[in-house]
Amino acid sequence: MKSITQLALGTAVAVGVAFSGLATTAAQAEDSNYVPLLTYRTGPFAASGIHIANGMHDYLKMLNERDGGIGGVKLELEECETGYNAQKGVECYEATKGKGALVYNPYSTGITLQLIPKAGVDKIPVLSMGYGLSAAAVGSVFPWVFNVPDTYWDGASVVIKYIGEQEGGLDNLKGKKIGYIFLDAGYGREPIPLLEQLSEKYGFELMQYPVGVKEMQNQSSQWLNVRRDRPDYMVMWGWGAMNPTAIKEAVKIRFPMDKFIGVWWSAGDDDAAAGGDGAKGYKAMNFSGVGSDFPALDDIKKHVVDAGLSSTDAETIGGTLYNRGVLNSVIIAEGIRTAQELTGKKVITGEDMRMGLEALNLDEARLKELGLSGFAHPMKVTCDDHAGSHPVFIQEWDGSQWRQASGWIEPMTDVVRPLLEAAAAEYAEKNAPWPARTEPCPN
Amino acid sequence: MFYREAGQFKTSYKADQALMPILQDRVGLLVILAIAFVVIPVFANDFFLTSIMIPFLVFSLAAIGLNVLTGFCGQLSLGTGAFMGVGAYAAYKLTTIFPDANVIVMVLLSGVFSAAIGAIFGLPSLRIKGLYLAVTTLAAQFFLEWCFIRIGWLYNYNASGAIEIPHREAFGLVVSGAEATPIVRYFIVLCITAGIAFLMANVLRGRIGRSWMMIRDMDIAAELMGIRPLQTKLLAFAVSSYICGVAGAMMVFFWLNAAEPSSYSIALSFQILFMVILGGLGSLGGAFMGAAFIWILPVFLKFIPGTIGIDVAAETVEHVTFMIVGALIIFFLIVEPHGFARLWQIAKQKLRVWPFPY
Amino acid sequence: MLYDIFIDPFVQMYDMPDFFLQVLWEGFVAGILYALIALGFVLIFKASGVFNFAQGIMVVFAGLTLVGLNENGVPAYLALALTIGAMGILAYGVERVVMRPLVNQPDIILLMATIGLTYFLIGFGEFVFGGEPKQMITEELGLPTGSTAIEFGDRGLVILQHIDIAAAVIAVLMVAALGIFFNKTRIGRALRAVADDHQAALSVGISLNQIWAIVWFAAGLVALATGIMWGARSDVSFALEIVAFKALPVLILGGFTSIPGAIVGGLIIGFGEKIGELYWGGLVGGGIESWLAYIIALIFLLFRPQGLFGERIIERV
Amino acid sequence: MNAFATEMSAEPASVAEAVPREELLRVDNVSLSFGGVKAITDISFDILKGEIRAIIGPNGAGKTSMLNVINGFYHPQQGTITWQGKERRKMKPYEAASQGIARTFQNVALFKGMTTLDNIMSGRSLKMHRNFFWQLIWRGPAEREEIEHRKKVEEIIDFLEIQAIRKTPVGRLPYGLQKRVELGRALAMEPDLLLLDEPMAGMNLEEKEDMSRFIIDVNQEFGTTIALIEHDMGVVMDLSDRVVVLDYGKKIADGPPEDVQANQNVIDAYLGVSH
Repeated sequence: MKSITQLALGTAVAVGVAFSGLATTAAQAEDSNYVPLLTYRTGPFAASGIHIANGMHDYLKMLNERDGGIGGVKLELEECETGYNAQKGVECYEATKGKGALVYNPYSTGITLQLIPKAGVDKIPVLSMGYGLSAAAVGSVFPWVFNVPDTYWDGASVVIKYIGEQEGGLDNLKGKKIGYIFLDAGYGREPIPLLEQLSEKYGFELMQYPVGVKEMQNQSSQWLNVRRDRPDYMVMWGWGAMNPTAIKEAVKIRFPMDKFIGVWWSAGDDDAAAGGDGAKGYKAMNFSGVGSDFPALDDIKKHVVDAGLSSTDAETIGGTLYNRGVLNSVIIAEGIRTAQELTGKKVITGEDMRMGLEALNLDEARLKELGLSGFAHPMKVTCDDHAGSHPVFIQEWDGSQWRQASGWIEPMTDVVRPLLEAAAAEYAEKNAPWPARTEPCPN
Repeated sequence: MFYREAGQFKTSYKADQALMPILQDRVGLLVILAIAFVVIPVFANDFFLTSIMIPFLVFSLAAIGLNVLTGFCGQLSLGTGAFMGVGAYAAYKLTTIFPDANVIVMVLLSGVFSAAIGAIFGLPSLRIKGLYLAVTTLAAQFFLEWCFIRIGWLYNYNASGAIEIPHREAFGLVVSGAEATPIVRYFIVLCITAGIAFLMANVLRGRIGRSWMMIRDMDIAAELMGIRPLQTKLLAFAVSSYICGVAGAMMVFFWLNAAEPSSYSIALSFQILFMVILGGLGSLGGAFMGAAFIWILPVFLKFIPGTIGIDVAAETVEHVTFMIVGALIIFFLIVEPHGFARLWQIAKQKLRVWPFPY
Repeated sequence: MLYDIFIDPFVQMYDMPDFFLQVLWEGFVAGILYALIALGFVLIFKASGVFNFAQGIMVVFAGLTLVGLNENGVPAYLALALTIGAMGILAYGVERVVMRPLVNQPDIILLMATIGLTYFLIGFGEFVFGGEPKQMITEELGLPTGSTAIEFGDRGLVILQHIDIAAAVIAVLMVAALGIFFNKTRIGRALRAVADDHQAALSVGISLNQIWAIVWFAAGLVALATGIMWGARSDVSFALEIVAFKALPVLILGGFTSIPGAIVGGLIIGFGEKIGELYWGGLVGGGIESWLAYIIALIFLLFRPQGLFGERIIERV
Repeated sequence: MNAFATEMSAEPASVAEAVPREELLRVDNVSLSFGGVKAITDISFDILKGEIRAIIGPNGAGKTSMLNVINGFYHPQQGTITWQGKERRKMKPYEAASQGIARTFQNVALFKGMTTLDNIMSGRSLKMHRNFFWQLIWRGPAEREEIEHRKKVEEIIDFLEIQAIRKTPVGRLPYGLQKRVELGRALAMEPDLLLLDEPMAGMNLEEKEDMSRFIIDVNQEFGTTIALIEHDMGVVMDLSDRVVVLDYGKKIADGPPEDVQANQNVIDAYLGVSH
């Protein structure tokens, strides 16, 4: 039995190769703040991921170029490609956490879920801006996770509120049919509990149309079902290649586009453009600025893109998802700045960063200072509320670009908050013994 | 010169049938075990343990599992990922139903469920062979993946749809959940993998291993020699799925900490299949070599440019990794279709006659 | 429960005939596209006995090349010509680098090699054209984009996308062209000779290498057509690759070497999937499309292990 | 053990005549067809305990199909098979094996990925009983069983004089040796009836002589009944006690070699006289 004798030396080869992997851990730079960016520019979600990655990278890079970093300390940026794959995401996390990472932005609800339990142990906060686990908004249970400015549950409540407005009041929702088409993964399933709750409360019928990751580009069955069921409104929680396909299919079955509303992640310019003329009237939520008419974006163009320091195509600056990425980096940068102020240190740690994020207060004045007046609703994080349930607005596709179509709409905090707390308690119970919060509140 | 069995006489069949009849191999194994159990734990950092050693061992075990089925019994399977998933979900359910039971026992027990599922999907193998059988296993892959998504009970109706591994203690140590240290996880994974590899080495050299290889090499002749094809194939499916199931459970319990259905997708099936083919079909040692190659090479490629100071965009590295892995697979298939295991044999042969060419 | 399974779906079909027709049409179009992918497999399998796993990625690769060239300012038709050229180079390269050195290896090794090729092409395609999905240049290629609604008075309407009609027409033309190519040309005859018996073909002076390069090129052209059609329905992106798996059950039904089989198999899977999903899928939460095709093929296999058009296999010792 | 290999042989035919023998297997009116093509039509014959029975006939006469029917690989549409006094119609190949029917194949059907030793050990499969869990542990019962059977296998290896290739994968052996290993594998089953399908096809004279010697030894020393298909008439006439001749799936002659040789039908069949 030759094969068995190989077992020994086979393993030797393996271990030998493996050992050389030890060399891959690099030392941490002394005088910079290290921010790893988990991004994805490949795979089925790249269409959305690329713009986010560009926005995140460019803003922080711009701070380096224009201001020499934050508080006089440069930012060390490193992108790690996750491909929206949880396994690769964890690998990126493990590879970078030892270098003094300040914060992680997984950009995938799946990866976020995996990092949540690790955050408290490794003392590195997770910033899942407008995605991830909704319950993480409860700061007393999840001190290390931040989902400012809104949770998915906030978003779902805004959509229902908006639909109610269109129908002349939430009471008129009774007997209506609202279809919910979503990516059948952690991401798309996250808002369902809230939608079900609201459906019960307002008497509308919720119809679910899951789209598997594998079927993202082949949604004809889902949309045939939509055609049969004839819902009054469609709500979408899509990402990556799912968005343009869904919009195309909706056009195909002649669904009235003004009654089709996407989450803020289904708000990409390419997504809507895929539908051609037929996509006119498609709506999506948003909480980051529309267009490129902001001084900070001009600075990015000047210092980074035109200087050839980025792979960004200048035309995409100002796109919804690009701006979303910028907003994400604004929060990171402000978190670092706040942490520096709180601790008096220039080079900070993950624990400092956590405090910085928890004390984040991005008010109108500060936004103006940053050259981003009107780019986002002023936002504030408290120890108790890591999301803040900030207002969002609805934008509409006019066939060539997005236009703001509503004012700022407040989420239904009264419905959402108790659910969040219940969900957080349930999470802690399921994951018992979940550590009780010991981190002091900086506010 | 140094690798030579001359002078080592076997005076009993027992000695001749030992796992490693040649002294140098036995010494080699001891050295490896010493490295695995002593040197690595002492010197390795967390990254090395968590991102290289633990996945490597998990994948090695999965590759052994697939090798039993494909390499030893000759039944091509593209459903490895799903069978690993069955193990993971079963272990998760077990540990949430019996929170006080030893989680390591639960992980080992979870394989029983995947073995049962594997045997069910192995049933058509009596009538279907080769590529046709691949369709059966693809059906298993996609059907089970669908179950992981649609059957809420499997993931305790978590809103996220993912299984999140709870904190568990055993032998006074935290063994799963975020607080479990890499070293503890490493030891558990190492012991389970080494243990199962050893037990499989036993099975494969005996009657049952032979009956699998008989089916693989010539199923008709095997049947005419008294091998019951269905029982034998089903046993291979069950054993293979058991091992894959345990590997899948270890993957989520001791490595990833949480898993979505997409963690056990067809991509994983292919990854394991690559390991088996490149390592060498029908070779236990090959499973380890294949796993090392397929897992560690991309990790390497990913972090090397940064380490040596070349600034390459993350996605470019990813693309190039795909190209290199793809090209290397073709390259190795051309150079040695029987995998690293055969290359290793050839090297040993050369070593044996060294310094002479023949 | 029994009512939901055995009666209700048929009542629905009767109640909403327009919807049922729409479902059939969608199934038909999906079936055509599956058949096109399967066709690529059949061509290569016939000539070389290789199950070309890379057919799926070739579809993506062809589509990407076309769109990528156009994005970089190449006019659509020139881009199409260049893409055809690229598929030719790919075919030659595959024959030269992969097929020739691996001749006479067991099936599983060849299968693995094409999986390796898949990985390589994914990396290469993303490296050159980027990883994000792209819009198919439907209009630039002169393909129709609109839709026609056929109304049945008050009983509703069926919407036909022009691109889907075009896909059906192109598929028919493609099969016809391949049929003529196989039956009427010298190369086609040589190809059939190779399919029957490699050794015998060699002995009458047919160059295997040349034939293989030609079939890979033909498969590349089929991939291009598939890529354009599928890309026009959704996007050109690497997620399309998953569709290639569907070719396997199609081939099981139709047989690995039969071109008509690929078409019939594709249509069975296309219809079966859509009807199953829309009328029975809801009973178990939907999404059964992802595995229904395999289960159909599996059930089929249990009763007819040789496929729809295959001959009964007699085992010999 | 080597004792019986050294001691070689008188005329086998004389042994056959010496003792009246009981019937081991009888085939009655067996017909087999594949989708309309008749492979075997209404054939009956018997095999007596301890004899060497030859089945001959031109190519395509249905000889191999006949063996396949006997060991359960094909199921005849008509007719019965009586094995050790028990009548049967349908039987799975592994059941035939467990009842003591072993065989070799026209085109060597060894397990190519395994060594000579393992190939012959595979013949012991039916006689080994330690279950999966004992196998996992190996130490103790499983190992003892393995060693016990290894001894038997080593005896066969000695008998067939293939000690030197014990650990060689059979795929690398020359054809003649492969045939010998295949015989060894069948012998390891300690069968009551050994079916040999062209044991000497493609061999040179020397190899044929060796093989003939082994066949006779097996028959005489182990008392194994043998049914063989062979094209070499010389070999058939020398070895066999009785011969059955098939042509186009029908039996055309049956009897001692000398009678068959003189039979006009047989001569016609071999010369290809049209029907």
